[in-house]
Amino acid sequence: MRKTSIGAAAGLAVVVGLAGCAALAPSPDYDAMLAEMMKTSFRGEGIATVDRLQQDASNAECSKSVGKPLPQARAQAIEQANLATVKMPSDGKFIGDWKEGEKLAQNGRGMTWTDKSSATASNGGNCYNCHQLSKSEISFGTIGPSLYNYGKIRGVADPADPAAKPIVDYTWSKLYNAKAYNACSGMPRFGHAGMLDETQLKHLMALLLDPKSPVNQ
Amino acid sequence: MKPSLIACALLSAAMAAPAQQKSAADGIAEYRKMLEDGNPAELYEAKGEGLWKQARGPKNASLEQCDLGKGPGKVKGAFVELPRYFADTQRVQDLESRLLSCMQTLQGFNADEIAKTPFGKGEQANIEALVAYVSAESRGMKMNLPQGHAEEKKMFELGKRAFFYRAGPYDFSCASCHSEEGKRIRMQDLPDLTKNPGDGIGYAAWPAYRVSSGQLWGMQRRLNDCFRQQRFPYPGYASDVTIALSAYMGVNAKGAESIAPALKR
Amino acid sequence: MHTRRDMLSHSAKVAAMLAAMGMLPALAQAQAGSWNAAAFEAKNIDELMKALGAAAPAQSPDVTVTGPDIAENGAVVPVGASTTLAGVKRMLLLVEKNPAVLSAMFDVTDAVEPNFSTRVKMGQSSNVYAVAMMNDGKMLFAQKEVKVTLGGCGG
Amino acid sequence: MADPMRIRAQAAGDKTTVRVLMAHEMETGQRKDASGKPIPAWFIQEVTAQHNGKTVMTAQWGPAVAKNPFLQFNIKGGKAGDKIAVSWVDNRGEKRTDEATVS
Repeated sequence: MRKTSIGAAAGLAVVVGLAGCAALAPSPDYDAMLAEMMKTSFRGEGIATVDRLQQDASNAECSKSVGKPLPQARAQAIEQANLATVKMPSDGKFIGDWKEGEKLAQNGRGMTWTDKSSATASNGGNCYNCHQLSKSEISFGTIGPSLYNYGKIRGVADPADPAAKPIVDYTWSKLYNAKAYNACSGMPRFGHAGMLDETQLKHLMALLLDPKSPVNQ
Repeated sequence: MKPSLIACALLSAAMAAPAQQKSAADGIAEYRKMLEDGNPAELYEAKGEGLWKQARGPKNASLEQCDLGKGPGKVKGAFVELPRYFADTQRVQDLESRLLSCMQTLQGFNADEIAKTPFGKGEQANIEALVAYVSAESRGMKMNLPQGHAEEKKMFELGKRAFFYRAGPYDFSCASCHSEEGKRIRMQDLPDLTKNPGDGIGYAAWPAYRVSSGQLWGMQRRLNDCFRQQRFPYPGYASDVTIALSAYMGVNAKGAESIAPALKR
Repeated sequence: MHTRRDMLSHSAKVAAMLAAMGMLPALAQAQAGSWNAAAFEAKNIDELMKALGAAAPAQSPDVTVTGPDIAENGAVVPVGASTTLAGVKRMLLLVEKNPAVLSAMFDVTDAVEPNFSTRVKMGQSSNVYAVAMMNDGKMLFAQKEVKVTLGGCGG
Repeated sequence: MADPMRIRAQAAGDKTTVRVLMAHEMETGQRKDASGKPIPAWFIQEVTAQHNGKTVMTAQWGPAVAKNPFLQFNIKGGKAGDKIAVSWVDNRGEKRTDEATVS
């Protein structure tokens, strides 16, 4: 989706351009100026290459709304497109090791121009930057909701129980591609963007859903 | 037997436990208060004032004739009106890009070379001191960026769009962290930069001495590290996107009292 | 129990010996005349007391250590050592879990109060001690725990 | 040549509070640079304070004192106009002395 969506973004720009024509006084074409400014202002450094500035359709549309909510129909279309990218685990197993998940949640590294490698093994989950998880970690962010007791609140006593299946599927999809449920979510699309691999996602699943995980204590 | 220090330590640690009920936020606030008195930024202010008045560069001239927007040599109050449009360069400039212009025209330095120099090295280290000095000369004054010139309005509009520009492997924009009140990353409070976040908060608190790196950071370096954490490519020093963002944040902060150079974690 | 202490004592002696011969790298660098290299290389409080030729310290309500409960950044932690007692020779600031336990040592004269504040680096959460070295050789201390939190973004 | 210190000395009641900021890296010797080479230790080892020319305090510091060090202490007595001088020597033998007037 990331690669094919550039055309979609261009299509969107055309629509916006036409809407602009309806206005009485022609306002400056800020979008074109912005594109030029972004191009001339940045350069590649290490693994952070300039192609990172390219937006897919979701990012382009959420950027252009400059903080205002999207019309419901547009939001739903973006969510559907993102949901379609979600790949469930190849072996059908969702739950890894919560201890590894906790390490990933603590780790905020990866993908900056000072990081050496963009391999998934070099990346953390960044979870505590934005979310509360286990009670013992007092240094947590609040950009996202608290995930303390995530599985417990949702009544997950055994993630393998078929009754837990909807929550398990939802949680996996949310981690894989957060825009599947909230078009302009601030959360990275860890699976879709290739930031975390299947095994790492399973560890985060365990942190959230394993009844033994400190998140559910 | 001599009394064991370790045993005493354990005992008193156990006795001290209830004190830890105090919230983490209270603890951090207490820590910041303790650091208020004696901000190492003062060291940079003093150095910067010396550099401003010292004849330097190929032309062996001082910066005392530099026009920061309020006329040649007028430093007081200049900082809280930047970025602004400058007729001589036909560009909207922030403090750092304006200093580059003055260093080139008055002192004969090569501005492009300085822009390419890594932060904290060579003339970049001198610019850190200069921004500490110039911003300190507006301490206590209110942010009041001009928006009368068409180019100033344009930079605000472009800055706004750049602020909300999501991209990169994490889909982050400036707005991901800085468009809502009362949020934080880990323990760090995040100012809402889409409006005036209050006196001495956000745009009105930079340049600042960064405790974590032990360095004085101007807005250029602040933005550079934001883009790094945003997982973006590298923004050029004094590039248009950095100036546009400053224009956007600075206009939004209108009326906020500047405490720069401040002290940051 | 004693083995570890003896070993430490032994290594302190070795360090002192090397120091005397000018063979420790940090010592070779020591430029200031009376800088006590052995004290600043002590890994723990036992080693430090030996390097200072002092007895083991005892906790005292008359000594105060100041510092935050939580430090937002371990690179700069404001700490202070003071005492209400008269007859103080030196005030020391110690961070138990730092690679070297001694941070700073202040010689007290009749012209200053035994009350000093500075800022130290802390690699991790640790107990911080203020120690008063009295003219009669007694060592009195106060201690408090300072938690060091992680910075934002982790990068 | 090291950058100047900032010294503030204020007399109040029966004492003078002295606050000093020093410009110094205070490198621990335990860090490595980008290429993995250890950065050599470089830190202030001795600090001396004088009140009207008379030494009132000496201190020994290790590398654990934070970068751009801060120091606060109280001199007994003292009045506006008195001179406070602070000196430091680091492990490379570099020195710096600055003076301030009590306010």
